Amino acid sequence: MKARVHVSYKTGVLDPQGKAIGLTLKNLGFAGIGEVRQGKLIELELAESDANKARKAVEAMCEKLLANTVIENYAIELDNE
Amino acid sequence: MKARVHVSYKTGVLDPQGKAIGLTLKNLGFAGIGEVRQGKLIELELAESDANKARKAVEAMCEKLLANTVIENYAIELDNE
Amino acid sequence: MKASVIVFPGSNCDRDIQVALANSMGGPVEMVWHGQTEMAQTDLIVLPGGFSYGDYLRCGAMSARSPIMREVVARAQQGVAVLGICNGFQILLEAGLLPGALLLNAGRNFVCRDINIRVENSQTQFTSRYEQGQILRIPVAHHDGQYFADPDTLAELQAGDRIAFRYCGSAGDESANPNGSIDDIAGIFNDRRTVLGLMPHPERAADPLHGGTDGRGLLDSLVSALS
Amino acid sequence: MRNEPNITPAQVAEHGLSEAEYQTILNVLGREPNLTELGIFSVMWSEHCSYKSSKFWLKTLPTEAPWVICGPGENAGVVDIGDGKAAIFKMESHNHPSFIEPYQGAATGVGGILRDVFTMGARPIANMNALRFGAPEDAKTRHLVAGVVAGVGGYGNCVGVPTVGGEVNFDAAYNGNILVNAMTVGLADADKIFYSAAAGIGNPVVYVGSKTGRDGIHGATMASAEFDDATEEKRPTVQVGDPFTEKLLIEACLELMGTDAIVAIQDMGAAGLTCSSVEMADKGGVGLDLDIDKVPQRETGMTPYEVMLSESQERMLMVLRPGSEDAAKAIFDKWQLDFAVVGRVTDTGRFIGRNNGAVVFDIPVRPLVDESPEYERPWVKTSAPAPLAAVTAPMDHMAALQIMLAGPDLSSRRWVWEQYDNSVMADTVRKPGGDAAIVRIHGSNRGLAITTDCTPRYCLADPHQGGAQAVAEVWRNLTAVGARPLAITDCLNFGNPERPETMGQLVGCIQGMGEACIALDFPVVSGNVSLYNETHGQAILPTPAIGGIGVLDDLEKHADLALRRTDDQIILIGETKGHLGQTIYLRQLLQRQDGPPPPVELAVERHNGDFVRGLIAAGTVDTCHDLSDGGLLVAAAEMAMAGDIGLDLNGPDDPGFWFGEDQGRYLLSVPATLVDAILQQAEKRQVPAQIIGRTGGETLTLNTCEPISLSRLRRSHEAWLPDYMNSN
Ligand SMILES: Nc1ncnc2c1ncn2[C@@H]1O[C@H](COP(=O)(O)OP(=O)(O)O)[C@@H](O)[C@H]1O
Ligand SMILES: [Mg+2]
Repeated sequence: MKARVHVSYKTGVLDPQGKAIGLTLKNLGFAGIGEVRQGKLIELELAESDANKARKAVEAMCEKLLANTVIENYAIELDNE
Repeated sequence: MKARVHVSYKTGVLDPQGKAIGLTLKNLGFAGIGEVRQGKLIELELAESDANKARKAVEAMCEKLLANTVIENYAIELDNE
Repeated sequence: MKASVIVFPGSNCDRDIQVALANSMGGPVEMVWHGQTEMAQTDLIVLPGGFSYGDYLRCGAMSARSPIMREVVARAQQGVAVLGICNGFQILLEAGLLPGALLLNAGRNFVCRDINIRVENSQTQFTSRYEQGQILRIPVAHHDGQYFADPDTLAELQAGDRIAFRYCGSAGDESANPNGSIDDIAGIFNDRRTVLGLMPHPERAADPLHGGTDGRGLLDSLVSALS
Repeated sequence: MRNEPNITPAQVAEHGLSEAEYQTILNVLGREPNLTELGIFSVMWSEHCSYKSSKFWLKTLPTEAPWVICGPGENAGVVDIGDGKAAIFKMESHNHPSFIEPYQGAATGVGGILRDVFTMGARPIANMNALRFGAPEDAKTRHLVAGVVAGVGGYGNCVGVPTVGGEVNFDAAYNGNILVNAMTVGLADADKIFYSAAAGIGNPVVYVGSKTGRDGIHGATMASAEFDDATEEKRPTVQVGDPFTEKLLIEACLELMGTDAIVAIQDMGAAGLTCSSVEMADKGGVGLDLDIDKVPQRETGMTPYEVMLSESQERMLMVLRPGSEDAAKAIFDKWQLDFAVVGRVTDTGRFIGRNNGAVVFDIPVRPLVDESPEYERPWVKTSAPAPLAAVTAPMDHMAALQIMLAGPDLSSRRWVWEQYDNSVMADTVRKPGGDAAIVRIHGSNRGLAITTDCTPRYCLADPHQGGAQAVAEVWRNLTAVGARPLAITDCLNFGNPERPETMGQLVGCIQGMGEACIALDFPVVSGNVSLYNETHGQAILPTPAIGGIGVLDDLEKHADLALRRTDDQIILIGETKGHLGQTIYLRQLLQRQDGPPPPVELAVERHNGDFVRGLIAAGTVDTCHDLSDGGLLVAAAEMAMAGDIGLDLNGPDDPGFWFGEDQGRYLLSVPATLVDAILQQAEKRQVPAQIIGRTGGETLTLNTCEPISLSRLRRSHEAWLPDYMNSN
C-alpha cells in the first residue's frame, strides 16, 4: 500500500520559501496570486495491506519523525482507502 | 480558487532525503517500509475562478519556476474542479 | 570535570568543539557515538554543529531520535549541563529539551559571517565569565537559524530571563539579525538554565588564530562551574 | 558471450566514436564488440577520460620537484609539506552539468573533487571554486549564479569542509557555457598515501558507498560534446548529489584507511565503474573480473550496460587484502553505507564482466588504455595582438576608481562567499577576501595558503602570456600572504579542439604555463581538461584556471591585505611601466579590449616575490597585497576598505601608473620606523621600491582629486553583486 503524508506549516509560522515563490511569480508577471505556502509531500511504500493498521503506523511515523508538531500539521492519504 | 502543485523527483533520480528518511524510520523500528520519496507541495491562492484558465496559468508557473523539469515532475490539483 | 561530545552521522563540528573544550579544560573530551545507548558519567554533554543526517527532512529531526538521545534527555532531566551549538541547538529543539523551532533563514541563503551577540544573562554556568550586556563577536554559519516560538513561549522565555544571547549591532543597540530570528534571539536556556542552545559557534572564536577569542568565555564559564 | 545484434554505424556515432576509432576496437577485440563493450570503449576513449586531444601537450608540463610525492596520473597530486605531512589537491571542471542544472551540477562537481582527494588517504581541509558566468545582462546569468553558488555551498557546507576562496568572472563569451571549476585540498601523513594500482591475484574487489542507479549514463561523453539545441534531450544525465552520504563515505574510508586492509582504492567519477576498474587494473598490470549482479543497485532491471556506465555519485572501488572483508564491512555497516564484494583481481590481463554467471564483456585491459586514440590536432599560433592605441583618461582617477570598484569585474564577492561555510574545522586563519586563503595544518603552528587565479582576457589576446600570467598570479598571491609556493593544479577550459585556432590557444597557454612553472619552481601535480566549451560555435575565452598551494612555516608570520595602522608608509614593490593593454580600466571605462596583455617577466616576478616573502618571513612586513586586476589604485583601495583605514596617495597623473596592470608588483604597508631599512634592502637587491603614500584618516585621497570617504566606497563596492542578484 502507498501512503502520502502532506506536511505543512501551521498558520502563524513564517514560510520564507512560500513568500519568495509568491514574489517571484509576481515578478515573472503572473497576476492574481494570493498566499503561497510550501510544504512537503512524503510518499511511502508500505508492506501493510490493512488500511486501518497502515494509517495507525503512518500516524506514529508522523508523530515520531515526519512532522514537527510545534510548527507543522500533517495529513495522511492512503491508496486504496 | 486554490491550487496544489506536487513536485517530485522523476523516477530514476536519486532522492537523498527520501533515502535518509527511510533509513531513520527503519532505525526507529518501523518495519515493512519500502521506498520513501520526498517531494514538495506548493499551495497557491489564485484570483482566477475559471478552472481551465487557472490550470493553464499554474502549468506555466510550474514550467517557469515551481518545478525544475530537468529532474522533477509536477502534478496540479485544483480546488472545485 | 568530564565532558562528552555526541557524534551524529553528519556532525562536522564535533572535532572543533572537542579541541576548543580540551584547551579550556586542559584535559581530554569524550566522544560518544550516537548509536550508543549508554554514556559514562559526565558533567557536560555537547551536541555539536554540522549537518546531521544531511539536514534532510528537518534540521536535527533524525538525530533527535538517535538511540543516545534517550540518555541525553535523562541526564538533562537530572540537571547535567547540555550545550547545543548550531545543529546541536536544532537537535535540542527537536528533542523537546528547549522550546520553539528553527526555520529557514529569512534571507533563504546559507549565511556564514562574523556577527555580534549581546550577553543577556550572565548569571548562568554558561555565561558567568561574561559581563551582563557584553558584546561578543562570533561567527554564525547556518541555513536554518531563524528562531521561532509562539507568543506564549516567547513571553515565557522573556519573563524567565531565558534568552541567553541576542543578535545586535557593533554598538550593541541596533539590530543586525542575520536570519530573521524572532526578538533577535541567538540562544536560549531551559527553565533551570542547565541546557543552552545557540546558533553562533563559540568554538570558532576560541583561538587567536581564529581572529578572535570571544567564544572562549562560554567554554571557560562551563569549566569553572563544573570543575 | 551473449548473442546480441550487430553494432550499427549509427550506434558507433551515437557513442561519439569515429570510424577509425571503431576500427581500432575491432582490432583490439579481434571481433565485433557487443553494445556493453562499445559503451565501455566509448567512455574510456572519450575526451574526458582519455585526454586524446591534450595528452600530447600536457606531457610538456614540468611535474617534478624534490617536494613532489606524486605528480599527475593519480587521482590527485601529492606534495610533501614538511613535518611528515603531505598536501593532496586537485581542481576539476563540472561545466556542462552546471549549465543544465546549476545547483546539482555544481554540487556534484564539489562532491567529485572531494572524492579524488580523500581516495588518496587525505582528509579534505579546504575547498575552492573558480566560476565564470556570462554577461550580467544575459537573461540566464542571474539564475545560473544563484544555482551554482547555492550548489557549491550546499554540498561543501554539508560535508563540513570549508570553502575558503575562489574567483568569479563575468563575460559574454560564457553566456552559453559557464565554467564551474572546483578544487579540494586535503591533508595526509606523507607515509600513508593510497594509490589506485590493483594488485594481488585473487584479491577481492569491493564496492562501497551509494547504490548504482541510472543516473548520468553518458555523462563523460556529454562533457566532451558541444552544446546544441538538442541539449534539452540530454537532461536526465544530470545527477543529484547526496552530501550526507559523501560525509559518511569520507569518515568510513578514512576509518578503513587507518587499518591495513586497503591494497588500492579509486573513486568512481566520470564513467563510473568502468573507468575506475579499468584504471585500477591497468595501473597494476592485472586483470579484473566483475560480477555485475553483485553491484548494489537502486533500480530494478538495470542492464550491464547501465551498471557499467552509470555515473551515480558517492561510490568507491577498492581492492582489499584477502581476509579483511569482514572488518571492512563492519566499518561500512556502522556508517550505514553499501558494501559488496563485486569481483577479483586476476592474472589474465582482461577486464571481464559477468551477469549471473554469463560473460557480458571481455576486453583486454592494456589496449583499452594504451590503444586509446591520441591526436596531435592541427593548431595555429594565435596572432600577436595589435599594439595598444592611444589612451586618454575619460574622467579623473577617483571617479574611475569608484566605477570600477562598483562594477561586475571588481566588486566584492562577499555575496558569494558568505554562502559558503569558510570556518568549519576551526582551522581557517584567513577567510575569503584576501589574496590567498590560509588554513592551519591541524594541531600545528604551520599553515597552507591556497588560491586560484586566471585572467582569461589576457589568454584570449595572447595565450602564451596569459598562461604564464595565470601561474605567476597564483605564485604572487601565495607570496603576498608570506607562503612559500609549492605546486599547482590546473583546469584547462577551452573550446572545440578540432578547430585549429582553439587548439592554438590550448597549446599557447600550456607553453606559457610550462615556462612559468619552470621559472618559478612551481610544478604541476594534477589537473583536468575540459574541451568543447562552446555553444553554436561561440567558444569561451581560453581559461586555464590554476589552483596553487604554498606553505607557511610559522603562522605568526603571515601577511594580510587589510591596513592595520595609521601613519604607515605605503611602499610599491616592482616596476610600474603603466601597461594599459587588456586592462579592466580599458574594458570597463572605455569598452575597449585592445593591445597586448601585460608581459610577464618571470625572472623579475621571482626576484620581487622572493624579496617580499623574505620581509614577511622575517616578521618585518604584516600587511601586503599583490597588484592584479585594476592595478595599483584598486589594490590600494582594497587595502583601505578591508582595514577601514584611509590612505593618502601621491604619484604621477598618468592613468597607466594608477590603473596599469604591470606584473610582479606588491603594495606593502609598513610603520615609518621600518621604511628606510626596507628601501635599503630593496636597493641592495635591486628590487624597485618606492613610497607612494601613507595611511590614516577616513578617506582615500589621490594627488589633487576630490577625496572619497571609505564608507561610501565600500558601500558601492559591496552593493553591486547583492543588488544584481536581488533585482529581476
Ligand atoms: N567563488 C568564490 N568563492 C569564494 N571566494 C571567492 C570567490 N570569488 C572570489 N572570492 C574571494 O574574493 C577575494 C577576491 O578575489 P579576486 O579578485 O579573484 O582575488 P585576487 O585578485 O587576489 O586573485 C579572494 O579572497 C577570493 O578568494
Ligand atoms: Mg591577489
